Amino acid sequence: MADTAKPKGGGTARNSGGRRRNRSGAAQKTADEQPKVLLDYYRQMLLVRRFEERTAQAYTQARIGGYCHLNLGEEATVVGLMTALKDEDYLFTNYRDHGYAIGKGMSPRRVMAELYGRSTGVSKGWGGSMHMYDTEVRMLGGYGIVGGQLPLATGAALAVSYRGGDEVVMCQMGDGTTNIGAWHESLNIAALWNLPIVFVVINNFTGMGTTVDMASAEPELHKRGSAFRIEGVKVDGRNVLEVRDAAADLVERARAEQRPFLLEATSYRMKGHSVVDPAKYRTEEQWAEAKDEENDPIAIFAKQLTEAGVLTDELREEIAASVKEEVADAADFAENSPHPDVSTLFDYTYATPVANESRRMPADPVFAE
Amino acid sequence: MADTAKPKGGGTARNSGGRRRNRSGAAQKTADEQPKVLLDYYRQMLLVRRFEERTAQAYTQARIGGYCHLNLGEEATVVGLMTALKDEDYLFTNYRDHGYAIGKGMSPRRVMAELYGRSTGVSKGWGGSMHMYDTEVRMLGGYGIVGGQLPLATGAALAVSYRGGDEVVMCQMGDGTTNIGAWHESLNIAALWNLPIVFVVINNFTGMGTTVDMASAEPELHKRGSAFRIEGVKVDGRNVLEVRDAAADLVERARAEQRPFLLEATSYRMKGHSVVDPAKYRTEEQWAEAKDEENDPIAIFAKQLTEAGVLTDELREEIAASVKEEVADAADFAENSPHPDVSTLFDYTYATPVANESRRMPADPVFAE
Amino acid sequence: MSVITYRQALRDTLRAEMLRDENVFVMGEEIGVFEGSYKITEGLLKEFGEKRVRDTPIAEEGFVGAAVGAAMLGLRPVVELMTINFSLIAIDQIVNHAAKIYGMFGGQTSVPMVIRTPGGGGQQLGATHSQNIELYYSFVPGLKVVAPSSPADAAAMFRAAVRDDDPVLFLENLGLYNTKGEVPDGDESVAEIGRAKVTREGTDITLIGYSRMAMVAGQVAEQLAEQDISVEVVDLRSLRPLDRETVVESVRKTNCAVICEDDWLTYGIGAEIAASIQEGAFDYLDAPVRRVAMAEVPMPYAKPLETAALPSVESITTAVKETLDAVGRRVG
Amino acid sequence: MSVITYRQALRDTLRAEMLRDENVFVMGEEIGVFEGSYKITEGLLKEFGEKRVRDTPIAEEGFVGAAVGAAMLGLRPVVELMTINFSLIAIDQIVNHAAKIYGMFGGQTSVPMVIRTPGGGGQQLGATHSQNIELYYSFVPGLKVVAPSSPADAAAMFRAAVRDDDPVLFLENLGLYNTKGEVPDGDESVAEIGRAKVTREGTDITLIGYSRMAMVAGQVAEQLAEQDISVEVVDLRSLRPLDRETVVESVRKTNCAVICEDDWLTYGIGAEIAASIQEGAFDYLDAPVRRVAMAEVPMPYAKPLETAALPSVESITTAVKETLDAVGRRVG
Ligand SMILES: Cc1ncc(C[n+]2csc(CCOP(=O)(O)OP(=O)(O)O)c2C)c(N)n1
Ligand SMILES: Cc1ncc(C[n+]2csc(CCOP(=O)(O)OP(=O)(O)O)c2C)c(N)n1
Ligand SMILES: [Mg+2]
Ligand SMILES: [Mg+2]
Repeated sequence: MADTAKPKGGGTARNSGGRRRNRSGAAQKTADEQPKVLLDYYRQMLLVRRFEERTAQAYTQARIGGYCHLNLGEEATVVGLMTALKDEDYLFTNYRDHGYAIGKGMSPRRVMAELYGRSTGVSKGWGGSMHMYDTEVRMLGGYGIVGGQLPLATGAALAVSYRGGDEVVMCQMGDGTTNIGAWHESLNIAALWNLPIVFVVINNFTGMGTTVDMASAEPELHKRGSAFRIEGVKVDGRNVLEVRDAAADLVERARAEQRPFLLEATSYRMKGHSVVDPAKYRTEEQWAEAKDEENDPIAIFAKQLTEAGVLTDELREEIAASVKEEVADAADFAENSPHPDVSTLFDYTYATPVANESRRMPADPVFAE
Repeated sequence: MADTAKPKGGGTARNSGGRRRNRSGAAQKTADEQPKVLLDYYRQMLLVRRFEERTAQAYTQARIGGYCHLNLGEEATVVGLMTALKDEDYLFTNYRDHGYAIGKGMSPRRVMAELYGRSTGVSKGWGGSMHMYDTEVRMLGGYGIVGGQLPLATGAALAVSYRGGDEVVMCQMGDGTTNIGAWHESLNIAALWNLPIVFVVINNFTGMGTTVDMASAEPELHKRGSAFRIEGVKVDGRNVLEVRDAAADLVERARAEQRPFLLEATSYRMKGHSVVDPAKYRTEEQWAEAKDEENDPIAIFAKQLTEAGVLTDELREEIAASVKEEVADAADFAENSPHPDVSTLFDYTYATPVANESRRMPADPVFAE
Repeated sequence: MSVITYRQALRDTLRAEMLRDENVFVMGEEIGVFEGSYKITEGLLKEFGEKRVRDTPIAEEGFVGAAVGAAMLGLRPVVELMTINFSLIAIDQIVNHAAKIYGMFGGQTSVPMVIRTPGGGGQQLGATHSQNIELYYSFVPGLKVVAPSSPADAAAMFRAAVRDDDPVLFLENLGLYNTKGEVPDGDESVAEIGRAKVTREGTDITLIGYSRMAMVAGQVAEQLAEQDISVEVVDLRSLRPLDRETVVESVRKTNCAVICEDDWLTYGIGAEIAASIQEGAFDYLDAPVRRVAMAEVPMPYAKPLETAALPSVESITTAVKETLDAVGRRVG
Repeated sequence: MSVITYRQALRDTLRAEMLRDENVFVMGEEIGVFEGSYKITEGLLKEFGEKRVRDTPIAEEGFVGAAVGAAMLGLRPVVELMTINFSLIAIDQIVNHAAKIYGMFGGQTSVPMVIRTPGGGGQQLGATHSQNIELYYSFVPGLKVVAPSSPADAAAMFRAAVRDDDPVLFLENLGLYNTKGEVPDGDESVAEIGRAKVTREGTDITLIGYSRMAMVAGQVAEQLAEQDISVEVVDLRSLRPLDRETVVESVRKTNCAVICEDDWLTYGIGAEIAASIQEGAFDYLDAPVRRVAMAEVPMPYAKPLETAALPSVESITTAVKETLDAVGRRVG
């Protein structure tokens, strides 16, 4: 999947659907792209949507524990960003990471298994929802400490630069994260040391319940790069192609120019902060916005594709069915996977074994006989 | 001393000295001020200079211990800033704080006694060089952790605002401090909550040996307020009147408009980072700059005042003698003050006594008989 | 007497303190509009307004430090840190500033503030969100650390914390919020910080805990009573200052002790308790003091692993019985 | 054999490791142009250039975290934190990230990095700059913490730390940098992390220390030898993992022990040592394990107060003699 999704070269539109009314230029743009690519984006977005819906359901059924934050409403952003990266590029995200994990190339099965805490999960069941990680696809982790991933991603970019490598690091975060010290220190270091990294702020207008206006003295978040002479770009996160183009542009510039960039993508969080949050604090207006079809990236893209003649009813059903099956398969896989064995409890404390490591269970005395 | 130093109203120049060649307009400006005020600034600057020289000497004689950072070269900045504050305004600084302590109104005697670690010191000998503090004059501390004073000062401004008070908080720091997370979090909070605070960056072009260019991706430090929509102003820290005017303007705007401002004052650190640092890392050019008479705020001001006819040779000697005496008196006072008694060791751990506080000396058993 | 939850006791007391003293205000992430991650501040924004219920940006160092600064000018901020794990972002302001300002400046300015924050594992929150690091604060002279285990104590100790002129870390626990207990109606009592409490008398063995583990210790004692084992339970309540006397007095009576804690064993809170007992009750001890604590791993997410890593009624019971065996006093 | 300073041993070994492996590089504040606050990195910028000797902004969280990220990609950063006090700014990256990444992601990526940092009081640096908070790191599974007390150990343990695939906090001490000791010429030995060492054999009492206090313990033993008191000195060397066996074995022989440490007593490193001894050598102990540690105050600046607050040869000697008295084995 990951491969066709990469934005390698444009390709000409092969669809014969006539060009319709085109408010934003989106349909025009759509018409210029390869239907195969477009449909793949659509499918990926739908996959994230259905995957997250299934996740919410599994959470309610207590198959999933802990905190659980969904990408519902952010599908265009997720897919747009992920398609802008090459396979060899690295990704760090926050805890709202399921979609990114899949988008970067992890199998939905193993992502769901991680959510279920099974040993077949991408992090062997040690990480859970907030901590998807897979060296293979170079997603170097979802992180639960707000801002924690920023210094790490900066350091990964330092390693790339140290070695003279050609990779770019993408570091995703939320709007609320631009207010924490790690933001400042990381962007400053990245700029000083000319590191190939793109910081991406998903602006869903809110931390948990705290709005951007309440939290950021400069609410135009892409402008905050000014304190480091980092160029910032803002993009409409509801539109997958716009996100992809803006991200690809910055990723390639980071690669070519060896310096950091900042991308802000606005999105609507469709649900509460996490699965358990009813978001009672949302005003009616905010709810209306979040639920508005006009803000639903999948509805938007489906409309574009339909108008461009790329997406037919038939295709839509076909894709829906295949996505449904893939998600069901992932859930089955997770459900039928083994729990990690308690005997593995001490397997991952250290990579290099040393003398006198503690392997004591709670009831054990300190000195075993 | 503190009172006449306050920039309350302009007053007309009473000196009859003719207006001379005037490259920068400084002489003109000087001529418009009250000689008494100007001479007081001059005296204060000289006091800081001689005080710090005495401090260095006492350190070499092992009368002073720990780390010891001097204001040599920054006298115009120190005095300019302090004269911009009202008595009721609050001050927080970093560890390079002796001059500020005196400028805000502490007696040089008690500042020197603090350096000597005597119980007559402003912090009773508990703080030392980096930790001058005096509730009376509302200097709420020099702080040794880089950036540590920023959240505190922000909180003090919050308290002022909470109570609807009329005070302003000034928060001094060095250029290197603009790269730490606390900077970002504090300025953001101050701007969000409309707090009456002026953040002042003393840009002496270097942290310890690390230059501004090596440390700050936006080396024009006053521009870094942009990430918080905080207005920033840059001023030549060699010129006491310019510093005073710029600072007074921002302090009064912070008071009137109830919002934060940022002031950058460039200065030359005449010596190493601390008394023990020979600053071998400085290039010849950097040394030349730091030692250049043209960058020496006292030489500059003396020249201005002389040209304006305010400072005569006679006055100069008179002031020099009186400053010399004041510094000698401070050192005598310190030298003859008692060391804190060991019986006071447990007096300042807690303000509210509670049960089971530890008062154990190192050799004591945990359970006293 | 009313039976209310720990959460309710906290919320009611916080509200009452805000009504009592207008210098008391609350700040933290998501405490206003969101009404608190764990709903301790529910309804307070509506009642007291934005001035006194202040939503902060995600900037723990900044807003904790701002609270310290505000306290220096005489306000009495109550800061909520969403969980103790996030306190690591703010720890410099707590340890190097809040705890130091009174002493470092020769006693000129006190820092009357409270930092409320829950610890607790067992919620499948993973390695970074399941830590019990109260040790970091309990270690520091200049701070006070309290860790109530019951609704009544939560209320009385919260009052004490708010009215104290020093910075107090008030440790809560995710696993305690929904637990219930009796609180005397109209209670206005102010607990004495620095005092442990014997919450259950017994003669065979002393079982020591704090916060949630003090509650669990009570459950263990309850169960063992059915087997005719008489367990004395000591709830430390205050981690700094630490009330060694109460602990040692109990051990002098029972002659043996087990400590249960949900932080890691090595260097954990229990280490000090065990060290203190052997110093204070050396001649009375019939067996080594045992500790039951978390396995020394980054907490795994998967439920079976998490469960295995944490102390439980079962593992504590085992340690108690083995200790009684060791002293030859095993009943049944 | 050469006699060199602890500083020299560190610098030479660091340099040799950089020559050996080009993935090893150093970063930190003022380590390049300034050549290090305590000159451990003297000359390295000139020799290795900016790529491998990287001056950072004052941004401990940022650059420590960047080192973690670089280590995730296989580099082997050696980070200098100017003093351990400033590590509090970076502790979230150390405890919540460096220590967690290997376990939290199921063992996929190790974090091979070293954080070098000195502790130490007694330099009149005041409350915020005189702390010994190695406890904070020693408490955390996923980290390794070593604390050599001699030049030879500094070299051999530094080699071990750099070559280890886990994050290692390498504790130095301001009071050790100028101390001298023998280091075998051309020594390439790699110490085993997790092993304590009996640095002096004795029969009357076990005296335990680490870092600078292990050196001081040696001095105490030396002096007491003149009074015919035979002190066995155990240098812990590794605080995590902790080598309880070596400590306990010694106490089983001497039947009593004193711990000296320059952190605060309550919850300090010595608490775990005492707790472990009473568990592992219960039947061998003739007197309570005593601890000599810093008075529990924010460290005052004034010299007489600072001196009084810190453990010393005298106070340790007192505790040793009182313990020997208690077991009725006092000589002289
Ligand atoms: C350091 C830290 N502080 C607080 C939290 C609790 N927390 C988790 S998510 C969150 C809001 C983050 O908002 P944002 O960055 O906008 O991301 P979003 O959830 O909207 O995607 C908070 C406060 C945390 N995990 N880490
Ligand atoms: C958090 C922290 N990191 C490092 C240090 C060590 N340190 C003390 S002063 C200093 C340089 C500060 O430079 P700047 O802010 O420009 O102030 P200046 O000394 O030039 O006045 C450093 C790195 C510290 N005290 N605190
Ligand atoms: Mg958000
Ligand atoms: Mg500077």
